[in-house]
Amino acid sequence: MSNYKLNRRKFLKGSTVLGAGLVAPTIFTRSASAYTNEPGKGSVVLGFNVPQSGPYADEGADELRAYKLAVKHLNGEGDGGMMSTFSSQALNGTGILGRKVEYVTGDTQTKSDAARASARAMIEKDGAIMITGGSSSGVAIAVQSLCQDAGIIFMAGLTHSNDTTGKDKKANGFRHFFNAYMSAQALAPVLVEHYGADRKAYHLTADYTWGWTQEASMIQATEALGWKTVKTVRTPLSATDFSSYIAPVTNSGADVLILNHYGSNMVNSLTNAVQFGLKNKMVNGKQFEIVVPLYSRLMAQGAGDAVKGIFGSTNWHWSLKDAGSKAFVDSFGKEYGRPPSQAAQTCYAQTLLYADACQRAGSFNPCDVGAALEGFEFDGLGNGKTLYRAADHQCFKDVLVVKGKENPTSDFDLLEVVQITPVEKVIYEPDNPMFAGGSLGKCNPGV
Amino acid sequence: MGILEVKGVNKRFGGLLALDDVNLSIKENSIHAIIGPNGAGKSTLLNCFIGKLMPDTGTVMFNNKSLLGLKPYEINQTGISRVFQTPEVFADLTVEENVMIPALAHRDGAFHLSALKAMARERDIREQAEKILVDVGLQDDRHQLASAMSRGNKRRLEMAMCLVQKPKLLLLDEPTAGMARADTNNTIELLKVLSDAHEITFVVIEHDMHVVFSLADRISVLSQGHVIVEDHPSNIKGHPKVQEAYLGTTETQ
Amino acid sequence: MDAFLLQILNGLDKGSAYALIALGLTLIFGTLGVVNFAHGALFMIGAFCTVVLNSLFTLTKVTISATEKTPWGTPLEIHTPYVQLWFGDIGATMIDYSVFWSLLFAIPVMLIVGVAMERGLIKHFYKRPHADQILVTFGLAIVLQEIIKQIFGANPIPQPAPDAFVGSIDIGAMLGMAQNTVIYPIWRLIYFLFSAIVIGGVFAFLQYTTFGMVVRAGMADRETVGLLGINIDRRFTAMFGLAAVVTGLAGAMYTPILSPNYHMGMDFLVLCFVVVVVGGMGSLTGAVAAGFLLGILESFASMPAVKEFLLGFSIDQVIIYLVAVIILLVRPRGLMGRKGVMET
Amino acid sequence: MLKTLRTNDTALMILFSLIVLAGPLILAPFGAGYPDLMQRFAIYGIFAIGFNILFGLTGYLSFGHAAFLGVGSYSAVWMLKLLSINIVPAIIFAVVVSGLFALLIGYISLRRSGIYFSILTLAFAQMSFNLAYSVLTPITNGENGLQVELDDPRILDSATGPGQLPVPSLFGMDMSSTSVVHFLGMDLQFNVGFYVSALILIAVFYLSLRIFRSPFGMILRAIKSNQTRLNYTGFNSRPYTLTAFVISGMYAGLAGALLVCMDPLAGPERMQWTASGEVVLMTILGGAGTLVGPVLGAGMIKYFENIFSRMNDVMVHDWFSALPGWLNDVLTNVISPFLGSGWQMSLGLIFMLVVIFLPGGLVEGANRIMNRVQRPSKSGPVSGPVDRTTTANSKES
Repeated sequence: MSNYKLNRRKFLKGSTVLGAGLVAPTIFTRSASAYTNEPGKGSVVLGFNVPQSGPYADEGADELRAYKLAVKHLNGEGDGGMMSTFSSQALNGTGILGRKVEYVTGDTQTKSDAARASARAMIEKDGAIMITGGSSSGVAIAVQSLCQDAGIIFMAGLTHSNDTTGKDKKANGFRHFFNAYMSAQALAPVLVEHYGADRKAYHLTADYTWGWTQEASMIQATEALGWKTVKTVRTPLSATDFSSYIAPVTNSGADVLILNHYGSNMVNSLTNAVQFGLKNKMVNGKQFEIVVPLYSRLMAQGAGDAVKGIFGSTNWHWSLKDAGSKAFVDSFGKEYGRPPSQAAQTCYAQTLLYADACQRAGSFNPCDVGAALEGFEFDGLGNGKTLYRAADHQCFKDVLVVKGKENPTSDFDLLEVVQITPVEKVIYEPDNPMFAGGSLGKCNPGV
Repeated sequence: MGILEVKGVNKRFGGLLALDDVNLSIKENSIHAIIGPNGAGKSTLLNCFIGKLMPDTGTVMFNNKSLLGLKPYEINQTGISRVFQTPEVFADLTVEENVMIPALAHRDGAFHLSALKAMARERDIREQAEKILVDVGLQDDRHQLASAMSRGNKRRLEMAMCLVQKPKLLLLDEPTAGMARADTNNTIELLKVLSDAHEITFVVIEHDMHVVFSLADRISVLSQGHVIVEDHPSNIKGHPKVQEAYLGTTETQ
Repeated sequence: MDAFLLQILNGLDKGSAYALIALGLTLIFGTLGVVNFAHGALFMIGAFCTVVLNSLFTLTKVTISATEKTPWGTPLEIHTPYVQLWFGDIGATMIDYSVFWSLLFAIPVMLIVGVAMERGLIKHFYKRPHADQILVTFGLAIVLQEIIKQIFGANPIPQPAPDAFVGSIDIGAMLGMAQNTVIYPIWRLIYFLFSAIVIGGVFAFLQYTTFGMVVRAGMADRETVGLLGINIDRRFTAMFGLAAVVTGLAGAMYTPILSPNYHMGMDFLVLCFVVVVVGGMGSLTGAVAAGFLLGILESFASMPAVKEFLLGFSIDQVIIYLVAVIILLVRPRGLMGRKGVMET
Repeated sequence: MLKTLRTNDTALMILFSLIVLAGPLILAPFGAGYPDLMQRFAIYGIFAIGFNILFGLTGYLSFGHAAFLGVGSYSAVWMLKLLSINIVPAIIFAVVVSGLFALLIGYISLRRSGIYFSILTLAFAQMSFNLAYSVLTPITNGENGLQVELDDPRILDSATGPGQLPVPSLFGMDMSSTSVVHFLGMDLQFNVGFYVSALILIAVFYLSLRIFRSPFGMILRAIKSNQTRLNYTGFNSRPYTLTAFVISGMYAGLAGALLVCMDPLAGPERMQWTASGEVVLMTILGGAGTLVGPVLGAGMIKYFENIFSRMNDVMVHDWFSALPGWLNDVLTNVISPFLGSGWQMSLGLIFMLVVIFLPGGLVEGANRIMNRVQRPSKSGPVSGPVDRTTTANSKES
């Protein structure tokens, strides 16, 4: 049943002698501890597994900044950040359950293989009790299932695919970030409000799982409000020049282009679309529009002027004025001289949520921690009132609809919040067809 | 009936008629030389024997079997070995291995996987190779890399690689080209010894008259793609047609 | 028809990038015989020449505001570009046209990079096995891109085209077709023209100058040319520099189309090897032809109509490689390859 | 002793086996003694050994070998999903499927040689990767990777605990079970999966040794040396290269199967050209055409990828904590760019340094150094033939 039958800190004395009387070795056995990597008295190790090489390296670097900041705050250094605004006040700046928080880092390379290798090193070598981070759904799903097998809690970083808490959900995995379905539900009403209900949409979609779930979610949400879908076209992940996909849009009769792209795909397709003059085009007597369902400030930076006036959604933005966001932006800004990205916020929040759950459960046992997180309602982490739903381990919170700013004042000030869609508008039943198939299974404490 | 029968071979490259109705009959166990001035079509003819070129018309029969359309390794497997103009050996292998490879090809055929038998257990192959290396006088160098050999020794090695296959016919393409006089004489001696010791037919394509006249039993003279004379060496020397062919080209040079 | 024309334009545009990079690569790879995995890095460095120049132009005088604060609590910094500070409106125009300035900047930089690479490293590897060349150039490529990453980060850095060339023109109307059917971005047309000029220039240079003659002779038979008492080594160095410049310019001009990032070289590397080999080793014309051919085919493969014709199969995922396989199976040495070059 | 090793295969085999089996003990001081990395050392060692049979012996540079690794992985996961969680059928099936795939691709690609061959293999592998990522998602599960699921049929042994995934095992021995021995202040981790991989590594190493020493191996080397000559010698070289290609494809498939047996998830990235490039680099780095070189190269690259990438500036700071503060800061700032997110920079530098100073790779370099050390001990100048013998043999040790 258990997989990583190993514990480094508690052990029974064995009788095997290895080597010619050099030393009487002690053999660990699995019955020694209650769960994988049970921490000792002094400290507890968290594993921060983020992309440090490859296209998402900057996003990974920002995640790492947030993690380091969270560790500081948990250990009682610095100004405490969102710990003071967090509705649960179980954390007190003395680490987690009285143990000092230490961390190890690794590079996912945005490849599932490398991410799992790195996570396994954290579990097997460093005795990490929780793994968190990542910047793509493929990696999140891969590491989540690894943690399930290993009996470790996985607190997902940036992962937006429906599958992470849909058909690939796992009992040991938790996602704070929002997903494609929520993006679409939040975005569609705003789009209809600004562009009207009589619109014809053309989808360009990155040809892999996340892109498909994003596309399906957008089609469903927009068609429900009266839009029509003219065409959906899949683009290869490796594409760098999207001209040949953009060009046919002009004569397709569509008056909205929806770019279901992320990362450098999104930067390039949006730049190309703007170059082809789509933003200034009139079709069917209406102004042609472009929509990017999932925005990230870092990506917006890469696209430069092209993002101006383009609608999208985001999990969080530093310009929010609630107490939690302000405390976090303040703390992060002082530490690093820049505002945090949405990836940083989700990672910071996940670390605090995990620590808090341990504190409330009074244990590091993944099953106890999981139980403490399931159905947990909280506030003050920047997203308003939030629920960690027990049925699929997805957080439900308000979603931000944003727009590229026309007159940015700095490199960071690229997006403005148009509307905060309340959580009721984006929530769905756990058996929603887009999330169906797969089950959480049982929590696995390892050992 | 000769061992190698060439009948009515024509080969045209664009506007140039490289081979014009070539007929040859090469007797078994003889040393037959094919000579001719530059551009006479010697190499083209040779390439038709070894499967590198396909004649437009005509036949090339070896032991009553047509060679046309066969791949180089198939031609080798019928019993024809060849020596290249510049010695071609396996530079990264040792001298002994260079000889063992053709021996294996002779024993096992064009493709054969001997279930990963260890090389060390190929005793008979190794013995054959060593014996031939004694014949060509390379027995002391057998553990050297072939790339470390002198040109003359590479030529010896190449001869050994051919002989170990016990070929019925050995094609030599200008075996002494680019050699110093001493090396050339050594090669001639070697060929003579080998010809006496083994039952092999030699076909020598050669430019160097000295070599041809000291070796050949019979000579065919090729000029402008055509065999103009075929006779015993002593009759070739003063032959007016041959002089005309050589002098004619000398003038234009 | 209009869709067809659009894809031809797209194909020519893609093709001109492929052709330019492949031209540089084939000068090094097809003729000097060096398997240069650092070639993508040259393209990337060229692109970053624009980034560097742009950030030099926009180097800002920072004044710290006494009163205003950033939302994250630190004092607000007010940035004014020095160039604008010194030259006023002319300075602003200079910034606007920085892509063109960066071409002037990229030529000496790429020349230095290319010559330094050849003299310092590649020179010692002409006679070494291809395996060694692969390892050393791959190592170099990694080091170069990591340096760029350390300096500029991993995120793409947008480089706007000059204002005058932003936007698109209606080619369809110019050709007498209906209005608003064939609209094409100006900068892409400029890129196409630019690449035509560079390709033409390189060909003319190799065709009509003595230098070019010697180099071409050297490609065919290096030893003989060496025997003639011509210092072919120095010319090969120059050629490496030339290849670096061509590739770098391709990168610098491409920045408004593709925001440069540190791994863009690796993204293009494999593609360019495919283009060069499909064109045929040792053939400049082949490389250029293959670049345009693959660019155009790639564009057509992405048309929805083509995918529908193929019952929904995403041919655009594999088109380049599929075409490469077919060409190499039909023509043993690619489109115009020379016999005996890199065949063993 | 070192000299005998270079000539005596039995001694080499024994030493190799001992070193591999003592892996947990040897690697622990280097921080690499944990199951995942040790398994990777062994598995990528297998991959590189197989690649070397093709590239090292015949000189044919395949730039698409990752495709066979990926095909092996996907077939093995399907076997784990459909038939049994036991790894034996998975491994056998993966080797067979990747062998067939290699036969197909090799048959087509080997019609060309040199760079044309390389690009053909690259093209096939890239097509496999692109399709696996998108179009073939029903088979490969695309971006998310193919995994063992709770609702898999698993005909032979469907009964597992409720809500828990089974772990790949060898007749009841879980690949992930580890026993830890405390030894000289280190925790030595003895992992079942590692020992399964290690035994297979030793077996395939022995197989490759036999291939190197067989007539088949000699003919392959002759192909590398002078293929035209070989054809005029009476050998049809194409079936030989194809055999070598298929064997090395099967090695890759075996490695791919083992990867998912140790960690049951197959992602498409392992078929990307960078993965193909990685095995090329491993082989060249260690020494193409040498026996142990590829294993060394694989170990080196995986060590950098897994250990260097995990070092962060806090750790560096700790290393120099004994030094005065400012010196510590300076050293940390100098070293940090090469660790953590800069691990690839270090790897790139290592590639360059190795190929500049140790041409021919690590093994060749070691040989050179040993020759230099040995030479002064001999009396008088070394005679030519003896010297050349060493070079000839050293190519194979």
